[in-house]
Amino acid sequence: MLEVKINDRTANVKLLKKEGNLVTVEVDDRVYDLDMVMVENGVYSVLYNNISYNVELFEKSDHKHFNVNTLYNSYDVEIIDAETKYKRNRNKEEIDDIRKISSPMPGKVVKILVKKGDKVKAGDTVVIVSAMKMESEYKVVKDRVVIDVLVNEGDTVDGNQTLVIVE
Amino acid sequence: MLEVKINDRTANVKLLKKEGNLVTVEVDDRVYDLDMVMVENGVYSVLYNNISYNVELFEKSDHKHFNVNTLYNSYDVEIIDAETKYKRNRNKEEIDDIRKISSPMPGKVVKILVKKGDKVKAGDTVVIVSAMKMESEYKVVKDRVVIDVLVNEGDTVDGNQTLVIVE
Amino acid sequence: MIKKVLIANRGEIAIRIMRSCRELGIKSVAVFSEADRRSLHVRYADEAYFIGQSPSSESYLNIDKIINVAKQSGAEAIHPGYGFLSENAKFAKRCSDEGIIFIGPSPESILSMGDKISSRKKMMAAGIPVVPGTAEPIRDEKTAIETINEIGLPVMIKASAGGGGKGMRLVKNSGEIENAIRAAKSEAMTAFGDDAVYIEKYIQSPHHIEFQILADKFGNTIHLFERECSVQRRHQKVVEETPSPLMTPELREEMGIKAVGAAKAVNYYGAGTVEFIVDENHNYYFLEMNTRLQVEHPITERVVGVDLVKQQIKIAEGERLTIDQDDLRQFGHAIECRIYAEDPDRNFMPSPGKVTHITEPLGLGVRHDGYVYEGYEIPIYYDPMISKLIVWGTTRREAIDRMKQALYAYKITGIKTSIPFLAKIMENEDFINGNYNTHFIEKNYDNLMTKQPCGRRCQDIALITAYIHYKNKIEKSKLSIEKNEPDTKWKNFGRNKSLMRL
Amino acid sequence: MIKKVLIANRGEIAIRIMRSCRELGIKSVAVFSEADRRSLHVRYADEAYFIGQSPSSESYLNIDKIINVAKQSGAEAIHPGYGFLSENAKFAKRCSDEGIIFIGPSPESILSMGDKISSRKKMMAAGIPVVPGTAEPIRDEKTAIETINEIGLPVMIKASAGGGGKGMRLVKNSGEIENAIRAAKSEAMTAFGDDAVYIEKYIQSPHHIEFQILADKFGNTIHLFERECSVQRRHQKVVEETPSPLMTPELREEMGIKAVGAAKAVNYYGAGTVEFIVDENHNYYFLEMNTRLQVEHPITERVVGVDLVKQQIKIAEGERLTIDQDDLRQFGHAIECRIYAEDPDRNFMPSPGKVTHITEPLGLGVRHDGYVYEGYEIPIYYDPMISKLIVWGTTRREAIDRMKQALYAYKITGIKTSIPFLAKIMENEDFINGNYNTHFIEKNYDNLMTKQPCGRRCQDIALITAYIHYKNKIEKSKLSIEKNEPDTKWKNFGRNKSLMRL
Repeated sequence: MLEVKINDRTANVKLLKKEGNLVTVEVDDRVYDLDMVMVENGVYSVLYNNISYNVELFEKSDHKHFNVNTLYNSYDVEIIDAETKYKRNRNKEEIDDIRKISSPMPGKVVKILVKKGDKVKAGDTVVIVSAMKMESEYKVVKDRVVIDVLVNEGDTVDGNQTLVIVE
Repeated sequence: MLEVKINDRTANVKLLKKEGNLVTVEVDDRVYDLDMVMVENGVYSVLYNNISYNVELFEKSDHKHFNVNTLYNSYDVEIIDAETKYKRNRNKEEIDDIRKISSPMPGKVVKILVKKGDKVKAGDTVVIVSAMKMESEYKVVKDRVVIDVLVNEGDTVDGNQTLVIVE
Repeated sequence: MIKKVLIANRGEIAIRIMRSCRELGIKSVAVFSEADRRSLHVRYADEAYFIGQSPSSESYLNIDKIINVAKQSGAEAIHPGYGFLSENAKFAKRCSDEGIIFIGPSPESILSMGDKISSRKKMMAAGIPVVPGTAEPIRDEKTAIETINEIGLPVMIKASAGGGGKGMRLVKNSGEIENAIRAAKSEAMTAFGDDAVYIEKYIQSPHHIEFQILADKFGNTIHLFERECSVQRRHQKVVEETPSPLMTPELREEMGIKAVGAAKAVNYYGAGTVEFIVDENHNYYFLEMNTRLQVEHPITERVVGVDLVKQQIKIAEGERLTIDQDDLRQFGHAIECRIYAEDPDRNFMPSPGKVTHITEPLGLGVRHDGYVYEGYEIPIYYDPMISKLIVWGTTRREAIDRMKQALYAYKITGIKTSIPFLAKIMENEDFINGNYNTHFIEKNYDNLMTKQPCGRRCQDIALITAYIHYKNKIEKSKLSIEKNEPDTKWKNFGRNKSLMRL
Repeated sequence: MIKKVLIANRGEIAIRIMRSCRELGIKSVAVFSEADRRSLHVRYADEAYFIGQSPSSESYLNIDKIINVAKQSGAEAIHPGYGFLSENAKFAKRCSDEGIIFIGPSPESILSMGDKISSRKKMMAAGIPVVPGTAEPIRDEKTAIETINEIGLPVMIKASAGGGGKGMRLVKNSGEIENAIRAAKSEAMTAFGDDAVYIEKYIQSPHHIEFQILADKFGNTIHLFERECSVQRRHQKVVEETPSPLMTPELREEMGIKAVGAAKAVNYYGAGTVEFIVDENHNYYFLEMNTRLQVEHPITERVVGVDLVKQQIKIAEGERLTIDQDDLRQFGHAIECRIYAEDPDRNFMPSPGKVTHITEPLGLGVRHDGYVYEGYEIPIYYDPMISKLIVWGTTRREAIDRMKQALYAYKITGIKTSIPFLAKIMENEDFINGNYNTHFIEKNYDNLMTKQPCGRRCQDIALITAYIHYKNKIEKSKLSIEKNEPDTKWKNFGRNKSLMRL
């Protein structure tokens, strides 16, 4: 059995049976018989009670975080395995109080408004990132101290890359 | 330097320079400066003297045989490395006289007209394979003896799978 | 009102039907065989039911299973597509017996048109021209001569027991008649032990031209003009176009009236196609009627602007046609190319297999009806047609140019397709001039099989690409061995796991 | 005759132009920046030249480099597409100086229409209605009142130094006039240190409607009817359709004549678009003229049946228009949806990245103009529009149903797109009823952002899929470790190599 987190809900999931693409899975108190085939890389065709679902998975690099799209909805799903639990405990002890500021989209760092050691106030803009002709400002939500600035103006950054660390 | 066979021609090929996607390659007596990028799995965009070519590779399972498609033509290309040369010499000694009968297309074995030990005459049909509502007959080109029949009627076979061995 | 339709088919036509259902707000139910679990029609449908093993006889042709799924899913109607059960009168009857709407004509219409001799008689009675010839075998030489004089030269004499061209004689001049009859009879006797012959008008430079029909259950019948289908290989249509380059407005009107008459003669309702053979002098003869949707229906849809599947569904629901014959006109020109998984370089041998990569043609005036996708393995059990490319242009010339462009842009790797062969047709002078009949491919075979010459440079670029690909792969593989990759993460994870004593 | 065209653009429009070139037998030359080596326009072109670093200012906007490539490649003409250099009079002039044909209007026409004040004056002189208002700032209260009475209510008072809504007052009733002027002036003074104001007619329920123009170099000018572009988000068009639900035949004819007049007033040639603002009472006012191809040109192409890029090329070659105004009519209904790489759930933040998988919508009445493909990484440097979906139907209702179906069939993973948001627009009651203006998205925002509810079952299926995927991966990884895979072949090959002492 594994815990799987979908948006804010955490469910207990258990594989009861698997024969080829026919699987029986228990999710909390419910049991599902499914015909589930990966038809393309990351795209599943799922039949449940003869209803046809197309489910697309976008797998993050750690193989445990997914963005899952069904026809109308998009979910964030996380597989909580032993490693994740272990890390979570460690995180709590060690780095609970460090905040990373990052941009969810890839882009170019247009402006950095702080330097190491600066004290910033709630609502202050720390960094501006531009992508596809649109600029986004990233702010701190509470009064903070800048621990480190990891990028330079003009740098190209990936989505979710840490740009600035505050405390 | 490697030998590369394209259809019936064997060429000597040598990589002179490589910087990212810019390569300089010598083919027999000619030198080519190319900008060559794999844009999709097995699909290359090639720029040569600013002319844009799209080249598709279909790689066989041994990674050394390719079917290569340019806009109007389709080529069989083989990389002749040391292993290939070694095997070729061995083949000559050991199995030069064994003929394998196979179907270039995958399909279903509809009829086998011979059994082990049969003597067949030039032009005799040995096996019939059907795919997509079309039947193809496979014949021997010379008088032969059937050494082995490797499939049964009704079997589904892959393309180029050996069906019958004659001598 | 129909709320749910079972589509008793697969491939592109199943998807094409589901699209119209979706636009009408109708749920679609797919059925699939063992080989088709990954097929796109299963993924595109609202519901999907497994109906048996891969050979069609055990799945797509199994009437009981399909009827069962219709009942289980609550589908009020079944669309048969083309092929499979689409012209099976027994199936149409069974649907009606079970209270399921068959989206197609009545079983009686299917039967009437299904039999060559009965349909020929019905058409003659209705005043539709058929190919002149004898209905009964002739044994007597004198009767044969009389018949030939009646029909008029040229004629074809055929052994009535015949086949394979034996006992066949083409007679063009009156001086040849007697010798030809004797030769045909003697050859027929030797080959089949029976010297009876049929005599039939020989159609020179034959065109295969068909008319699209729509008829409702109240007897309102219209035609949606013609399709020219003379580009055929082994009696299989390869390219279709509308309007036909052979057609004149007068001939179109006359043949249209006859086509409507043919449908009315069998109390036809639904969508259907009346096929004619037409010679260069614009003589036309009824060939047969296809009592279903045709593969090439999209060119009519494009030029006339009518969704034929939606019309089929509305007719099946018992609605009256809302289109008048006088409302219809042909706007521009459309061409369809059928893309087959086959290898033109190996005598058009089928080429099933895995599609490793696909780039579909897009843009102005291009319609593409297909069902394969990257990673899909085309099964060996069914028809090799994988898609249809339909283009439209304001003129025939523009449509041809657009088709060339679309074929250029259409890339499939992993399997061989007829795309290069179709591109050669679009470049052929006879085709470009609209100067062709059913002998087109035969006549132009050498031209169509000639490859665009590609010199040494072209060859060198091909071999360099394979060489660099191979080199890069070795390079990557070496790096991967050194770095102890891939799967490092998983191995580390394994270690973590054991560390944590799970 | 032009034999080779350089396309000074990228993305879908570069490919769309190349398609028409290919149909005309014209070679196409692509230019590309650092970020675009893998872009489809490079692969689709006959020739491709590198022109600089990724930011547009160093590549697609660099006039010298583009002119150099034109000369080097021997291209006789340059098509600028839209955006980038398409409305740059300096570039058009430079082309002409260098003896290269600029596929677009003259530099003079671009300049005339490029300046708001000068174009407004030219239009007034030509009898084209413009939004009534003052051309000069007003400081005096009395003059302000007189002007308002002249224009008629409602009016908008705007600080002439203004911006950000400060110093703006809407006046609907005559009793409010004096107070509003005072308030606006005082607010303007506080905010900008200047109390001068402009007064302009306030357009209630404004529609953005534009007319497509074609004009040759001999003064022949026609219009290809209107496009309704009122579905906008932050002044960016999102959905366009033709015909406009607001239009009447009389208004269409009248506005068409004015649009042609607007083009003639600046001696326009080529393809261009005259934009109007129209209120619910069918009062219309000239807004501006776009002196280039529009993003939304395909809906006109579909309904009128004219390839606008081919027309542009022919006009640039100096040919006369072969289409008469009276030949043209609108057939059916077309809608375009712009697909952006953006995340509607995160305030439409751009979403560049790698496209891991794509399924394009196909079939009857669907045109798709795009440029991304599986494995393509969308660069961060350029516009987030990745494709345009254009559908056609016999009626507006059919076109909407078809668009819904096409959006359903269109799947892209790896990046976020506006597809779900567009699907909600197609289901919106106001949109379906054709009852909308430029306030549409604002007015319907809550409705458009509401997700189709998906219960626990839907959630469970999503999480099970991720779970099974994860399980299968671990399973495979374990097997691979046990079997010492992958790369066994390569390792063995390594051994063989050393065995053979190479």
